[in-house]
Amino acid sequence: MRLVYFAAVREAIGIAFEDLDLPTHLRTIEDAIDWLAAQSSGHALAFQDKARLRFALDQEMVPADSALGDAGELAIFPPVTGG
Amino acid sequence: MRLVYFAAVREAIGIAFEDLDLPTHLRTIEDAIDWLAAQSSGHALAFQDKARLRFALDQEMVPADSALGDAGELAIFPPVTGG
Amino acid sequence: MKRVIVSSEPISAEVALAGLSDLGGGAVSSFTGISRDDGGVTAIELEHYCGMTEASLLRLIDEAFARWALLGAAIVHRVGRVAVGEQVVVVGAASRHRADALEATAFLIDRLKTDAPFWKKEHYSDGTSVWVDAKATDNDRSARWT
Amino acid sequence: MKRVIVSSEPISAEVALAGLSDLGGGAVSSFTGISRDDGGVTAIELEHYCGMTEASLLRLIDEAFARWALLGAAIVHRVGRVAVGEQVVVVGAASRHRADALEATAFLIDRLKTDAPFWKKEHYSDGTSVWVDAKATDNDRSARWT
Repeated sequence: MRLVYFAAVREAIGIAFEDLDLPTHLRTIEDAIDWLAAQSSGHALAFQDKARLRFALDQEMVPADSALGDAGELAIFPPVTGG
Repeated sequence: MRLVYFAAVREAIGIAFEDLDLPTHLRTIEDAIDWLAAQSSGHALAFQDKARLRFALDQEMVPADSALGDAGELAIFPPVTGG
Repeated sequence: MKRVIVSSEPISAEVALAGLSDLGGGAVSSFTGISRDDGGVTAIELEHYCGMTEASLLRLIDEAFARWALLGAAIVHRVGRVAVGEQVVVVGAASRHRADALEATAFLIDRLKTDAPFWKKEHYSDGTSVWVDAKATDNDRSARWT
Repeated sequence: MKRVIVSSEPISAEVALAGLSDLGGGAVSSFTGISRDDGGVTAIELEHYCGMTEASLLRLIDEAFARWALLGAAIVHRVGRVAVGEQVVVVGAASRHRADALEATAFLIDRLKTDAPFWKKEHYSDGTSVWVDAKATDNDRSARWT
């Protein structure tokens, strides 16, 4: 799956995206976040305040308890601040 | 007092304004309208539907029961339709 | 910045709103009213109460400044004969935050429709013309702000 | 007419709104957001989710068309580095009657603030920079439309 990061999340992790094989037992976005947080100190820092994370699965905004299903792209970012 | 007319009221009366000495017993705008309606068939036509008349005393919109006081200019017109 | 213009020449939103973007605020909102081709209308004619018009428009702007945190506001209104497709009115407001500009813009056009001394006549392709009736919906929208 | 533009070059309200006045409607409403000089900000930087951005803006326009009787709508959003005083976003809507254009304009900017994938960083004169926090008031305003 392609993981895409934006804004402060991208800066904390240090990369804009990465392609990872997530363990198949991860069911929801929350599961994926917990697993990703253990991958590096950057990921841990980026995901430490889970209430401030927002998500898009295949470019659709979805809540944290959404199932990953067979999505190809998970984006993780802070609340948007455009306009 | 200067009487000023606009739009359909002006067209019915046939003039844009006139300077008249109103009888001193006329107290309110309504009194003045009733008196003016008797001055000509044009005035009668212009003022026949009193519910559709609006007024400004010295260029301030006011209700029909307002006292004429010592105002110098009474404008009589249909509801406004700008914009 | 407060701008009121009553013009018998064609008006332009660009000119009407010029400067509102440069007041240090983050928000500029505007509304433009355009003469419509309704059922054979070829032109409209706008009569106004010269003298009272500018004062009543400026009062609307003053009231908007009292109700919202505005940096600037403008009302530009056309009078006389206006061809279909031409701009009849432009209102605009500038503020630091968008809620003020958006609400002030709606206020200015809603209240202008019921409070400013303009009267509109429609001219038709068959040579006839008729004074436009005031709309109940305009009174309803204006009353929201009182 | 539906127009969505995401631009790394300076944008202009005139260009963003071009054509909205010529759709036969009587009403064009717009909102322009401008980069503000807040406490030493010299520029902002807008990151976005390329690919999702355009789709999410077009979806907002589609939703506005479903809710109001619109003849046209436009959203033009700047990305990349934006100097203080430059336009960040322009939204506009055209309709026959003014309520539709006014409400659709407020809807488009309110929902854009919470639904479109843009992130804003402020750069200060001392060389530091900070990501802007989302505002609770933006969530409140956006929730009015759901």
